[in-house]
Amino acid sequence: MALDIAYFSWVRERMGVGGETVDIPESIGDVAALVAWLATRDDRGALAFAEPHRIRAAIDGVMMGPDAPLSGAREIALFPPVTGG
Amino acid sequence: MALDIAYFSWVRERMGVGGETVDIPESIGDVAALVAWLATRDDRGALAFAEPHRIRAAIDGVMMGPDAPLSGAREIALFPPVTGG
Amino acid sequence: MIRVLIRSSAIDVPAELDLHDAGGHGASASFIGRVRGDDGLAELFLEHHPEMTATGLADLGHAAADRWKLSALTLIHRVGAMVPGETIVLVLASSPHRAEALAACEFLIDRLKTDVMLWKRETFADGRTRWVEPREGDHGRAERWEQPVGGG
Amino acid sequence: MIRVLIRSSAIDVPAELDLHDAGGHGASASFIGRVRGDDGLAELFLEHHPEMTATGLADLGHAAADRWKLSALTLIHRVGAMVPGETIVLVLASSPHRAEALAACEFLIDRLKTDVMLWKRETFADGRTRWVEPREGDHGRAERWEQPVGGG
Repeated sequence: MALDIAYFSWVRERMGVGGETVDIPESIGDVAALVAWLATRDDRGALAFAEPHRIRAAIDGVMMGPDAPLSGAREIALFPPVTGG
Repeated sequence: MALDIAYFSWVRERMGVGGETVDIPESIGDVAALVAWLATRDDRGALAFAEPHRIRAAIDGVMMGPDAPLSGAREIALFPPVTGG
Repeated sequence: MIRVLIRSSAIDVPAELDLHDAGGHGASASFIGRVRGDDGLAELFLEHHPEMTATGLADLGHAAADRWKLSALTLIHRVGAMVPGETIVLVLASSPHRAEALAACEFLIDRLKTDVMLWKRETFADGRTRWVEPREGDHGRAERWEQPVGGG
Repeated sequence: MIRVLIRSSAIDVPAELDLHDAGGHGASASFIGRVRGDDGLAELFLEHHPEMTATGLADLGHAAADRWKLSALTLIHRVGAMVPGETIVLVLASSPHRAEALAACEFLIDRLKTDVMLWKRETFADGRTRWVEPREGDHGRAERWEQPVGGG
């Protein structure tokens, strides 16, 4: 399944890109599984997603919890907690 | 006793002057007595001081009650309650 | 910098903002009060007791500076005759911290309503004039500040 | 008039005040937040999620307009790289009544701190950089607004 992923803040810095289109395995069903899979995929992923409890997610512009399903998602954004205005 | 009296707001308008130096009888000892005396002195005083409970006073820049003594006063100001900024 | 003054000519808000702002403060809260043209108001005349108003404004400024950590404070009150849309009062309070700037600004504007020696006369389009009576609501807002408050 | 925007160039406070002010409102409350040069800060970089920040700011603006009787509302947030002294955020709220202008302004600045999708990175004079962690205090101030409030 092809999915657009956007990264922000130090997640972006560690991933080295602001976003990418990723082909994810069918077995990856929710946000937590995606984060765990990204952490094992390569070195930059290992660095960015070593601490999953520090990661927040939004699917198509709406904040979602770790058990939110990915099916139907157009874009998923992964980032640390916001620091506010 | 000569006393400088300043008038403000509608007290000033009814008195027709912003201030005057008035020679007051020795028997006038406090603010309330002064207001009562001004009310009987002439027509403009009768108009300005017909309702003594609507009159406030300051002696040398400090708000004072009706029983405040006049002795030692340099200037007494008479006016309605302030409307604020 | 504490800048407290009474003026009988127009208050130039952008110019005052520039003056106040020279330091570049973390947080600046402001309040601008203007003459409202309600009910056909044509002119608002503010009469003041010069010495008592000056003392009252200076005391208010110092009370705010004692209570909150402010890097700058501007408090300007217009007196005399003015028309709808003109600025009556300008409060600018700056602090490294936003909560202090906001609290000081609100304190100053609430207390201004009750602590200064001013009388307002309204003149309407039809020529009627009336002296404004004090409003009880203002005293309620000002008295909130008499109780100890958290923060600040 | 509700004017809500995100910009990556400098916020011109006097010009925005003029724009906001065209109507001549009874009471205008404002808040200006600026970059503080504490601890040798050389640059503040604000990263944002464009769509989510835009939605968050628009929702905030409408929430304030629903809650208080406002004649005008301006809410401008800077993003990108900026240096100490520059304006990060400008809030202007105007109403015929001062209590509503002050409350709306305070609501907006408190909620801005928690509701918008922004991340801050600090760069210091010695070259160190760090991403700012969220502050619990901000959430406390923003949550005050969840309870029903008197007035307004």
